[in-house]
Amino acid sequence: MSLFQNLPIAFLILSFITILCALYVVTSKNPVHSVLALILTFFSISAHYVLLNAQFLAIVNLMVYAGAIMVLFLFVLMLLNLNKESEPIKSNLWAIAASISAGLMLVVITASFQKAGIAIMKGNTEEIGLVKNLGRVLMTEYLVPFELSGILFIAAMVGAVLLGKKEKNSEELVNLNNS
Amino acid sequence: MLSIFQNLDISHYIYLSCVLFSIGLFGVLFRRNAIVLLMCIELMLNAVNLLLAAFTEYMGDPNANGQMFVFFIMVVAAAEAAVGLAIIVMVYRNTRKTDVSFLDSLKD
Amino acid sequence: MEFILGPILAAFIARLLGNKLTVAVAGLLSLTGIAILFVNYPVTSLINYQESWKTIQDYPWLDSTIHFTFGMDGLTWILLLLTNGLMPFIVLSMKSELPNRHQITMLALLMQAGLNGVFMSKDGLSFYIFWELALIPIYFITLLYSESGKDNFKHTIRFFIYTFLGSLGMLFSLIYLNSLTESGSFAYKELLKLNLTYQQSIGVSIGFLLAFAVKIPLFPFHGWQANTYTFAPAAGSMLLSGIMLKMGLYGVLRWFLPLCGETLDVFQPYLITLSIIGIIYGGIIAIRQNDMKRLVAYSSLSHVGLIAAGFFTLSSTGFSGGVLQMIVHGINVVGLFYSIEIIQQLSGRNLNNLGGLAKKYPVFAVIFFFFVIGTAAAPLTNGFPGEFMLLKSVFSYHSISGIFAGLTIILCAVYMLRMYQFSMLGVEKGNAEQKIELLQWFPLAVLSIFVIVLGIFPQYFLDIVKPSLDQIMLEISNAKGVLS
Amino acid sequence: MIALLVTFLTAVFILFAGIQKQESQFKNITFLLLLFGGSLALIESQGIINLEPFFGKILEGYMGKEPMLEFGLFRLMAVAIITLIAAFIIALMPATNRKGSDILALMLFSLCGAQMMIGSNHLVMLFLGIEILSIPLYVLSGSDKENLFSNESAIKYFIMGSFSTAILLLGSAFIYGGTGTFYFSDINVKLSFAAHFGEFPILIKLGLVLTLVGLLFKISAVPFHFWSPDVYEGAPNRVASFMAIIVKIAGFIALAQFIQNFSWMQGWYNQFLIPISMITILLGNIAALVQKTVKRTLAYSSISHAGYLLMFVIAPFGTANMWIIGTYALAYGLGTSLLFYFMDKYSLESQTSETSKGFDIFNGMFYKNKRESIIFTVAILSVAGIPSTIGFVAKFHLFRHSFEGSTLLTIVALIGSAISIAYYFKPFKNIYSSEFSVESTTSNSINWIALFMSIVIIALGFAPMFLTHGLLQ
Amino acid sequence: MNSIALILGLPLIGFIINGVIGKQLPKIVSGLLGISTILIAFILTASKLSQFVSNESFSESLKLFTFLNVDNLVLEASFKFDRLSIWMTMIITGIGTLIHVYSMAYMWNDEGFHKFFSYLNFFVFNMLMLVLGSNFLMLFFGWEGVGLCSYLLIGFWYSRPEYGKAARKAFIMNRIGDLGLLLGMFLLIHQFGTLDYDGVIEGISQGKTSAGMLTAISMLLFVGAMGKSAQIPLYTWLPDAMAGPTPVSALIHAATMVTAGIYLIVRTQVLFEMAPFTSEFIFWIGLSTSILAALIGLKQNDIKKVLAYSTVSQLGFMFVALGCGAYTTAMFHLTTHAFFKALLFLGAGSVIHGVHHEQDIRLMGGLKSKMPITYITFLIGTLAITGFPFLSGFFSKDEILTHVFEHNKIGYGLMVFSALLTGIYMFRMFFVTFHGSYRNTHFSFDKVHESPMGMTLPLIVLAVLSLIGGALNLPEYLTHQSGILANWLKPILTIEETKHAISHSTEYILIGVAILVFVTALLFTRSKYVSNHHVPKDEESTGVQGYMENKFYVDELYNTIFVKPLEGLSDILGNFFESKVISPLSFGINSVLTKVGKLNRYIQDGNIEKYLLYMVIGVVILIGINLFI
Repeated sequence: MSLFQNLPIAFLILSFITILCALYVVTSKNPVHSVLALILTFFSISAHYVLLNAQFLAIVNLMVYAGAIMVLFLFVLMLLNLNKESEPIKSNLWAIAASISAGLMLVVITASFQKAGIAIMKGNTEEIGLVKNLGRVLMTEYLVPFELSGILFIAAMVGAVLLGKKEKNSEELVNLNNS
Repeated sequence: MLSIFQNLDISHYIYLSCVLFSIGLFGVLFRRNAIVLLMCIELMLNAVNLLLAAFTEYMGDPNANGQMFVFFIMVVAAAEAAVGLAIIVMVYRNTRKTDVSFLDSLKD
Repeated sequence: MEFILGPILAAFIARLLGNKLTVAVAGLLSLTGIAILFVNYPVTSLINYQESWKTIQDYPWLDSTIHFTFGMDGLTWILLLLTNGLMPFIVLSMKSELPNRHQITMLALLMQAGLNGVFMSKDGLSFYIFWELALIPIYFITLLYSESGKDNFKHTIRFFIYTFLGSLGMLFSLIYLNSLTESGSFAYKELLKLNLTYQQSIGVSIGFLLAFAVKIPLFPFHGWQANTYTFAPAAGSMLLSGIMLKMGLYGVLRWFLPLCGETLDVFQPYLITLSIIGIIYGGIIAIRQNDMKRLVAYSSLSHVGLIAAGFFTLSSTGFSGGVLQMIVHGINVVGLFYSIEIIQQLSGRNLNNLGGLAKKYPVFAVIFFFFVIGTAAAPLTNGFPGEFMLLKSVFSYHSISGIFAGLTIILCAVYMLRMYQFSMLGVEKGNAEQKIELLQWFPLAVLSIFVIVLGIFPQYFLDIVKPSLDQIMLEISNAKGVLS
Repeated sequence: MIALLVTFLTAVFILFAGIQKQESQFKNITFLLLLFGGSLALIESQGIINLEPFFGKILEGYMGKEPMLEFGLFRLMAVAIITLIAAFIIALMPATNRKGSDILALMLFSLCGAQMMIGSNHLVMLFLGIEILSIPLYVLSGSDKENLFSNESAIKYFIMGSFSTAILLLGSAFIYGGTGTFYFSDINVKLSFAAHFGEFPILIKLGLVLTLVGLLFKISAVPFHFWSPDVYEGAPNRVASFMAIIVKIAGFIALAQFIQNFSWMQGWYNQFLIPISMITILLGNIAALVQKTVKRTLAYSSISHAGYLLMFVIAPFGTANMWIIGTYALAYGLGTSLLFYFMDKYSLESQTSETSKGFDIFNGMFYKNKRESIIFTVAILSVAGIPSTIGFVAKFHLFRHSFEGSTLLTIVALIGSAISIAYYFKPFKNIYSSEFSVESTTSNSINWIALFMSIVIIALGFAPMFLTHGLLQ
Repeated sequence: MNSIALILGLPLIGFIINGVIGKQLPKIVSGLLGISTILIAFILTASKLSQFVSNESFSESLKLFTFLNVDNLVLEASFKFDRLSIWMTMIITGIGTLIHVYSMAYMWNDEGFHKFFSYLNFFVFNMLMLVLGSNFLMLFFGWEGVGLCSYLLIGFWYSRPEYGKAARKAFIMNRIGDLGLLLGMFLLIHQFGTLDYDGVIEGISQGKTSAGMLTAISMLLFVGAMGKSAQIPLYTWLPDAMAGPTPVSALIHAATMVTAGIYLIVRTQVLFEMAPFTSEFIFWIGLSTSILAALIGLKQNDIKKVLAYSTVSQLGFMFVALGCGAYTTAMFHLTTHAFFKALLFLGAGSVIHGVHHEQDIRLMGGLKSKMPITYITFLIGTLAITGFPFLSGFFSKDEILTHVFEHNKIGYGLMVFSALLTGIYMFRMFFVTFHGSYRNTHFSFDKVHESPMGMTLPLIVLAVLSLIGGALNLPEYLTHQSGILANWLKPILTIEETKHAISHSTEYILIGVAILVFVTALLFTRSKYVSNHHVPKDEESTGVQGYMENKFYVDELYNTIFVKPLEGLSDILGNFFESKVISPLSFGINSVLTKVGKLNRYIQDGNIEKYLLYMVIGVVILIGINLFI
């Protein structure tokens, strides 16, 4: 068990949970279960962030992903009445094809790291993930993308409204839900 | 707090991220429900996020470029999720389905 | 530049003035063009030419190295004369009642601009551009006014793609040559200076040959020809066969042979073989055609094959004969198509339904006979001297080839006389009542005069082109010397 | 930057001003404002004026680094071209009585994204630009809400787009892992440093490949082209036009800017970019041959153009040759937007008949409206690359340029051009066929903007020295 | 003004005036114009004769302009009078004048009168160019030109399709020969760098070429002669050419044009002297042609066809003479043949005119009472051709036979046989036409009339010439010196005519044989056709005779082995090869591409999941390329 002696036990456990939950996300037939598993995955990833000295990121991840995005997903699922095992099972052929493709991707990518060399520039690793440092970088070096991401949000907002708003002659959303 | 990389190699995180990414990829290929597809894509994005955070920590990047990128990915993911869900809802309104495999009327 | 902008301007004027005056515009333009030719570039100066290909105009075009450069020498001069001289006749071939006459005229004039440019261009890229420019109007002429009804799009698009693909081969070669020059220029002189290696020369040759073989057309590349000629309106057929074919031959003479001289020895036997196959093939097929236009199309294939064969012998006899025959073929084939158009207006052009027209139209029959025997290369008509020189050059190159090429004089007599007999002689069929318009006589008369004049005094024309042909010979031998 | 600002402000202005007004009222204002922005960028790109100091505070780099968003002269020119073409696309859009100008605004937001992509020097900026470009387009392609085709195209575009984004991000992460930076130039420095010692970190290689995949998806190169025919077909016509032109040009210029830093690695990336380029040209052209609807034909034609565009980067090129890309972008933009315009116009006019999508929408166009048919013909000739149009100038540069990189690719591209004639000229059958001659309903109404564009096409084709000696140098 | 220019120019002027404004001119003016141009040319030529008589090496030349000047080859449009060409010119213009006069009467009622005269003038112009040209190119011009005129005149009555066909056949067969001549000219250029007769002769004398090359050149020139002079295998056009008006047959297809081949060989005799193989070849070709044509002539019933085959046969005689190297003799026979064959044709024309355009001799008979002048002149012609002693044909034919005897004994036997056949078919025709009883039921005998003065006058002149023509070259055994013609041609014949190696006694025996042959033929035919009143009938044709009557099926043979396959090939190429090979070769790529394009449907099938899968596979391949290659 020399492999595990070098690994922190926390990393092992978290990775295990992450992968397990992720697998459940893609295999669960009930979309709601998928969402819940995904939230769990996000939680475990947040834990990873903590391990990686990215404390602020861990919090934001929980707030944005687990808190906001996933709730949105859940809400839509409920809205559309998809909280049952509605999805027809794909043929085995698809499963095989998908596994092979994903597996190949995995193999090819991981295979390439046998000779990976990575640049290292040692800084003070303990403080980089703190909000103080991040805020400084965001407001100096990343100011332009930060401001321009405003365009993204306004565009996304307008877009969501455009798609979601009721046209005069369109069918009622409520009526659909009743069916 | 000490860096986790004192007794762990970066490649472990790379492998973990790649596995997560591939699981997401598998989900994208395997699932037919548009919402679940979207979730799988979110999973892929998160794998990337994890990788970026790990790289930042491993390299000790004082500007935390990787982590900054993660923020932007989150921003975009949120926007994407909003728009994507709006599209799915719209499609559901018209077809009462969220199953992408039925959407094949556009073809050669 | 006047030969480029003039026709373009005239095209728009013709379009504006409408149906009635369109002939006047074309005629005036041609007269102006010919006048400019004779005044600015007098024949005596061409005969005593010392310079290889004098630059007369030079305009920067794309960047500092790529120019629109125009040159003038005997060869260019005589082809410009042909182009500008034939144009009014082509326009006149359309009856005044034809509603679209001004449109066709406009396109024909635009094409004239392109053709003039092709013959004058001293820069590879402008040569290519004018080459294509000449193709566009003729495409629209054949598309808009063709007779094949539903299939016309199919025929014309085939014609266009086929020739366009060939042209792209030329573009490839030009770019290839361009990439080898130090200055990145397309100028004729710069390209001539290049010393190609064997492989380079092969590549360049194939590109050029693709363009020229399709345009000429050489034997297996003639697929577009018959249908296009047959279904194009008369003006289109005349433009195609009278002038446009000459583009390919001119390209061979001016561009292909000097620029790819290094490997000519490799290609020469194959090219001559293909040309000769074309001569016999076209001749044999023409024997049994009943559509007069199709017959002339195949005869054109045969004749042009002979010209090409003469060029490929790389002898000055072949060059002189070929150039003379280019002019002569232009005159004869325009005359033939012109006559066929008149015959068609009288009573259709299917030989099975024709006959005895000579009885009602004796003068027309005589003039038509001029074109027939001119094409069949009877002595004292214009077809003879060129064909004599061409056959001689092929025979000197290889006697068996010469014998096969010589079969053309038999085959040509067979199908030309058959056409003449079935249409003009024999029992009167059909009841043509129409009169031939006064204006329609004019081209017939002028062209038939040239049938005789060129047949008796070919040397005066050869004197004009001799300096340029000698220069081309010199360049070829220079290029050949590189590898040996 | 000024163009970006103008575009954004215009978008916000019409978004709020147009809440209750009809869209058509804002079309001309938008057109003029974009024209203004584009012209400013154009003037700036000529070095006549320099507006950058006004934005210096925002754009300047941090701690001696180059700015993330930078508009050098070439990029300004590219921005100008893309803005002007967008202006023309918008001006050519049919006027609708739809209330609210949100679609127009979304287009402008998307244009902002395109401008950002062009100006980006940094992977975060590039990523953000791509997303700002894409997200409005996801919405726009579904903006015809009741139309199932439009819905389908939106969802297809969205899923595939986000999927490719994920791949691009993975690539970015790898690049970061290998070099510790997101700046294009820094990546290059690190890479050349590593290469100097004879190693080429596989991580970066992988990162570059995956990032390129993301960009290749945007310009719809094979095998990442699957979205474009379906999405173009399903999306409303004007959106399809916008996508086909703006996304492609922006995506390609971003790709070129990105890859330009690594031109010393050409031998490496050419080994997959050349085959991709060849396959894209061939597949695009061959598949376009058999399409029955005009829009799909145009979609495949735009795929083939992606292949042509890729030819620019396979040969060594520096900023000196960047203007060639500008020429091509201009030619492609002018020609294709006109094609889409006529497709849109005539499919609307013939909507009464059953088949309002096939080539028969153009039946008898020559006899209905002679002038328009001539403009259309000019546009077709330009896109097909026939001399005396700007399309030829662009293609000539392309062939000449790519010849230094790969002769085989040039030959394939030439063959592709020849094949493309077969479908570009297909409408001529309908336009000029005398079967459809109608004398009664002739009209000579003409869109002045289309006329202007066709004149530009011809003028620049005849006198390209105006481009080479003036605008683009 | 140079007399050559006048001699050449007058017919040309006549042609142009008659051709352009002939329709506006009265017929008499038009006809007289045609006659006078030739007549003046004749007189001019005759006046030149004296200079030749006084000066043995006299020659006169005319250089008009340079026709072509390429690659060190200078081809001048130049003409030359020498003893050979002036001899030919005399024949052409002399007989031409007579035939013009005859035509004026013969064609008076034809609507194409002026056209006919312009064609005739043009023919004379071309024929003069042929014989006067000082190089091969001018000869070729004339050569092709007379072919063209022949085409025009055979097809003169163009509304009859079969006439047009005959005209085309003549032109095309001539063209086949022309090709040979042309190729021979190319070889000459190749060998000697010139086409001038003088240059070529000089080149040969300098030994510029090999024997093999000389054989090749002479063979190719002979191919040209074969076509023009209707020798095997290119003789079939001449009988068909009788479709033209009869004066044309007399002028072109008997007296002048068809002898161009003999002229060519005599002109280039240096070449042929040096090529013994070709001479031998010519000998046998001439011999077999003479026999074959004579055999066919035996069974022909069309009066003009008989004469046509007779012409072919007589031309064969001339070639036999050429093959023996007896050039003077060939020229002699050419001359006498021109007299009596023109006479016979014109006589036949007169008969046809008299019996209202009936040409079948079976429908004639007993015409001697109605057409006395024609009868007598025709008799003279017949006697001349069959070799009645001391008429022109007797001397020339006898001379040929003597040369053949010397050359080849078997050949002599065959020639005698051929001469016998000549006698038989000529007398057969003569007796059936003029003796016996009139047999045509459609055209009453009363209406048969003698031809007008304009037609009979030339007949009489020619009859006189046929009678005394022999005096032009009386044999040595009679006068003990060489004949006029032999003396005349001596300066230009570079090689001495071989002296007769046979004794006078042998010659007398040969004359005896010739007379015997004549008498045999006369008696045989007289007994058959006059005494027994035999009339040839259709059903007689069985066995060999059937073959003879059907011309040995040569036309059919040519049709089967040349024409039909060519037409079939044309159909195959035009209908099958073009559409099944060339078209797919050129445009097949189109359908292939369309098929490939349709395959894309299986990929682009609208299913987004598949798209995603393909994309992933694409990514995997890209990374794979990257990693492993």
